[in-house]
Amino acid sequence: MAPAATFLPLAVLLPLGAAAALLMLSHWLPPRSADMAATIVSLLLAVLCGWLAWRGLDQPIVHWFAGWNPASAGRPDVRLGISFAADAPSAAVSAFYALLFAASFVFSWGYFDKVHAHFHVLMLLFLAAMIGFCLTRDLFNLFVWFELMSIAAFALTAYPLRESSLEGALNFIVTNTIASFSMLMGIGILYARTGTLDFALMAHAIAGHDGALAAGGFCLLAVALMTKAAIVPFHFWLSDAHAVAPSPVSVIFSGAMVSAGCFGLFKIVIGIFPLDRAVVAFVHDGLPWFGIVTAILGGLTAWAQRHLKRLLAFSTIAHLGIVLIGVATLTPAGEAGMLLYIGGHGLIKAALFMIAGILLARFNSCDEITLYGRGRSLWPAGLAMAVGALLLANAPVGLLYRAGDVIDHAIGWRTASVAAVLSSALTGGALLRAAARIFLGCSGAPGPERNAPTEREREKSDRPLWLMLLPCCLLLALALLPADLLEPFLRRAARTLLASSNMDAAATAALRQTLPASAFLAPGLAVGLAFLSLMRRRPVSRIARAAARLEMLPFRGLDILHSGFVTDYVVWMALGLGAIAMVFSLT
Amino acid sequence: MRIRFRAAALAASAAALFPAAWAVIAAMPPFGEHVSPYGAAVNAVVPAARHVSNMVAAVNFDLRGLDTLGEESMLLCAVTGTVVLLRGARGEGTSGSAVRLPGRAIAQRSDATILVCRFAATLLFFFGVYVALHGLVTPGGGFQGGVIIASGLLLLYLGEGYAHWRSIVRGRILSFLEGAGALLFVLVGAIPLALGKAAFRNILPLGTLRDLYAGGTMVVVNAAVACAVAGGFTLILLEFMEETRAPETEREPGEGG
Amino acid sequence: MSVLPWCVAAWLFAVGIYGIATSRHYVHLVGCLSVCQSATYVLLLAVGFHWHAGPPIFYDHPPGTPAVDPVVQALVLTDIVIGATVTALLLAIVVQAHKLSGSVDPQRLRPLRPNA
Amino acid sequence: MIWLTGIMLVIAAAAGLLVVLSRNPKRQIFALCANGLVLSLLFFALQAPDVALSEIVVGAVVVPLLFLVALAAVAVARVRK
Repeated sequence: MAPAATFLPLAVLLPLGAAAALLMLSHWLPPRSADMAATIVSLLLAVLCGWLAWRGLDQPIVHWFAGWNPASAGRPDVRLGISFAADAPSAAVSAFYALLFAASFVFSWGYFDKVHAHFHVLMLLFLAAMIGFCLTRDLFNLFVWFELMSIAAFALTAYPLRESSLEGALNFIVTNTIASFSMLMGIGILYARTGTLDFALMAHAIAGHDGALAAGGFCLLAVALMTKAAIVPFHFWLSDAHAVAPSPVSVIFSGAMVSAGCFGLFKIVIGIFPLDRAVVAFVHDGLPWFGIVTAILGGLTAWAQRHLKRLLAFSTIAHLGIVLIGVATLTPAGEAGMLLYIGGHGLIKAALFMIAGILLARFNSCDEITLYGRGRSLWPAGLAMAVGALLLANAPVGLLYRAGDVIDHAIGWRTASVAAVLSSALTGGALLRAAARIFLGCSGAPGPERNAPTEREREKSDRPLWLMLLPCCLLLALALLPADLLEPFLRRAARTLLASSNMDAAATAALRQTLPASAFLAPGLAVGLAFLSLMRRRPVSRIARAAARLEMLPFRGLDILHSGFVTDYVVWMALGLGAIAMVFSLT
Repeated sequence: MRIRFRAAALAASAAALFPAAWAVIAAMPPFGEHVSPYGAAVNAVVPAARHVSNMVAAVNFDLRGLDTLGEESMLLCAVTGTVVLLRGARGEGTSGSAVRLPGRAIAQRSDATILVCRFAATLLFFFGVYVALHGLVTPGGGFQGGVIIASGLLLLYLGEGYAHWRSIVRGRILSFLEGAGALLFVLVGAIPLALGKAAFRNILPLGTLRDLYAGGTMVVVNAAVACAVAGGFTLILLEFMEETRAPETEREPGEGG
Repeated sequence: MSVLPWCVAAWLFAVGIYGIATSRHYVHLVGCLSVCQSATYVLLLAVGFHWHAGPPIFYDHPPGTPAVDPVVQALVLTDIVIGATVTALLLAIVVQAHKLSGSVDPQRLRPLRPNA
Repeated sequence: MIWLTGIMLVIAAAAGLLVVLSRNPKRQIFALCANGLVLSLLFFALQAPDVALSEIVVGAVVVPLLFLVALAAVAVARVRK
C-alpha cells in the first residue's frame, strides 16, 4: 500500500486512541500533560492532513478499511466495506480544523485542570469526529461521525454547569438530535432506493432517474446538515449554544463545527447527487435563497446584541449564509471560494471568540455596555478585535475578502451580493461598535442592543494574558495572509473534485449579474454604522422618541423570534422542512 | 409562542409536507419483497470469508468496524459527559465513596433478599459474559453482553445497599475499563497499519464456523466492546444513582469545570 | 400492507415531534425524542426485511439459506447505542438544570434571559 | 405471519402515541417500558434477534431506569427546596 494510504486512517485513529488513553489514565496523569498531549496530537493531525491534501491534489488517496475493497464483493454493484478518500478539499478542511483545535488547546491551557483531562478527552473525540466526517465516503459512516461530533459538542456546551449553559445545551441537544434522526431517515430512504451506502455507488444508482425517493432522502439529509450549519430557519440553537459554551469551545463551534455542516452538504451533493437533476437544480436555484435570508437575518440580529459572544454567534449565522451561497454555486471557482471562506471566516471568528474569552477571564463579563471603557488596559486585545471586525466587514485584505469576492462572482446574483454586503457591514459594524465601547470608552446611547439578552458570567482567570493573546494573534495573522498563496491550490482541488463527479455543467450556468465592484463598500458601511451608533444621543424630542420606537420594532420582533424555548425551535424546524419541500417542488 | 399557536403551525407544516411524504411513501419499494444487493452480498460472501455465523456481528465488527469504533467513541463521550455534568457539580471530593442523604433511613434488607440478589446478580453477570462470548455465533455480542453485565452490577445494589455497593464498584476502575476497551479497539485498527495492511484488517487465524473462536480479530473487538460497554454503562448508572442522594453543597458559581 | 411500515415510521416521527413541541416537562420531552428515534428503527429494519427469509445468523441454517439484510440491523444497533447515550446526557443536563433553576418546564427554561 | 407483522407494526405506532400522550412523566416511564418491549417484539418479527436483544436490554431496562433515576433526582431536589 502506498505510504499516503497507510497514513490516512491515522487521521481518526490517532485522536481516538489519544482520547481513550487519556480517559484510561486520567486519574494518574501529571497536571498539564493532557494539555500538552492534546496540543501535540492536533498539531500532528494538522500536518498529516495537510500532507494528505497535497498528495491527494490530482488523485484522491483512498483507504478501504479492513481490506474490503470493491473487488472483494465479487460484483460491481456492491461494496462491502467503508472507505476514506482524502481528496484535496476534504483533507485541507480537516487540516484547518486540526489547526483550530491546536490553537484552542493553547488558548485553554490550564483552564480545565480541575477535572481529570475530561475536557481534552471530549475535544479529541470532537476533532476525530470532524476529520472522519470530512474524509469518509460512506453515508452511514458520515452519520456516525456527525453524531459523535454532536455528542461531544453537547457535553462541551454544558461543561461550565451554569444555568444558562445547561439550558443552551438542552436546546442544542434537542434540535440537533432531531436533525440527526432526520438524517437517519434520509439514509434509510436512500438505502431503500439504492441498496448501498457508498457515495460513488449511490451516485451511480441515482443517476438519470429522478424520483421521489432520491428527492425525499436529499431533503431529509439537507435538513440535518442545514441544522448543523445554522441556516434559517434551523439556526435558533446556535445563538443559545455558542453564547453559553466555554469560550475555547465556542472557538471550535463557530470556527469549525458549523462550517462542517456546509462542507458536509457540499460533499453529499457532489458525492451522491451530482447526476440527479432535481437535486442539482434545487441546490443551485433554491439554496441561495436560504443563504440570502440567513445572511440578512443573522446580520440584523447581530447588530442588536450587546453580549459579545451572542453577537459573534449571530455573526456566524450571517456568514454561514454566505458559505451556503458558495456551496450553491457548484462551480470550481465558487467551491474554491467556499473553502477559502470557511478558512478565513473560521480563523477570524476563532480569534474574536478568544478575545471574548479574554474579556470574560479578566472582567467577568463580555457585555459591551457593562464593560464600557474598562478594556483600556487591554489595548492589544482591542487592537486585535478591531482588526478582526474590519476583516469580518470584508476589508480588502486577507483570505476572507478574496473568498467573498470569488463567491460573489461565481454565483453572479445581485440579491446575493446585496445580502453579502449587508451582512458583512452589519456584523463588522456591530463588532466595531462593541470594540469602541469596551476598549476606547466611546459612549453613545445604546440603541436596539439595549434590550438584548445578556448575563454576567465568569471564566477561570489565572492564565497569563500573553498565552491567551498568542493563539488569537497567530490566527489573525493567518487570516491576513495574501489569498494568492492558497487560492490556486483550492481552485485546482475543487476543479479535480467536481470533474470526478461528472456533474451536469449546463445546469449550473451562472447569471453574471454582480454589483459594481467596490472593495470599500462593506467596510465603509460598517465603519459608518458603528460611528452613527456611537454618536447616538438619548432621544429627547417627541419626534426623535417616536423614531427610536419605530426603529426598535423590527429588532423587537427578531428578539421574540429567538425566544430561547426549544419547543418553538422544533416547530420552526418542522416549518423549515415544509419550506424545503415547497422550494424543492418549485425549482 | 402559545401551545395552541404552535400546534397550528405544526399542523400547517404537516399539511404542507403531506403530499411530499406520501409521494415518498408511495415510491418506497414494497415492504418485504426485496433484499438489497449489499445485504445479499454480505450473506453470500462473509460466512466463508470470515468463518462467523452471525452476520450482524460480522458487519459490526469487521465490515463496518469503523462505524462501531465511532459508536464506542460516542459511548466514551457520553460517559465522560455525564461524569463531568453530574460529578462536576458535586465536586470531585465526593466521588470516591458513597454519599448518604441525611434523613433517609437505611432500609434493612432481609437475608433472603441479599442472597437472592447476590445469586441473581452472579447469574446475570455470567449470562452477560455468555451473551458476549457467543456474539459471533448466536444473537448477542459484546454490546448486549456488556449492558447485561452492567445491569447485573446494578442488581447487586438492591441487595447490598448503596454504601457497600459503592465500595465494590469503583468509578476509576470503570473509567479505566471503558478507556481500555476503546483503546484496544483502536489498536486493533492501528496494528495492521504497522504491518502494511489496511486498518482493522484481520491478522489472526480465522477459526472455524460455529465455534466459539471464530472470526479472528473480531473476537478481540468483541471483547473490547464488551469491556467498554460494561464499564461505560455501569459508570453512567452509578453517576445517576449518586445524583439521587447528592448532598446540598455550596457551588462556587461558574468556575469553568 | 406494502406501505404500512413506511406509514408507521412517518407517524412515529410526526407524533414525536408533536410531543416535543407541546411538552411541559423535560423528562417527557426526552421520552418523545425516543419515540422519534423509534421511527428510524422501524424504517431501517423494514427496509431490510424479506417475507421469505430467516434471520441473518447461520447457526441453525447453513450459509446460503435466504436471510434478511444484516447491514440495516447493524445500523440499528449503532442507532440504539446513540439513543441511549443521548438520553443519558440529556437527562443528566435536565437534572442539573433543575437544580439550578428549579424548573423542568421546557417552556420556562431559556438561556440568557432578556434584559428588558 | 403477514398479519402478525402488520399487527405488531400497528401496536408499535400506538405505543409511540401512548408515550407521547402520557404527560405525567411517572406514567410515561411505564409507557416507555411498554414501547421498548413492543419494539423488541416487532424486531423479532422482522427477523432481527440481535437488535431485539439490545432493544430489550437498552430500551426496556436501562433507558427507563435512567428516566426513573432522573425523576427521583428531580424529586429529591424538590423536597429539599
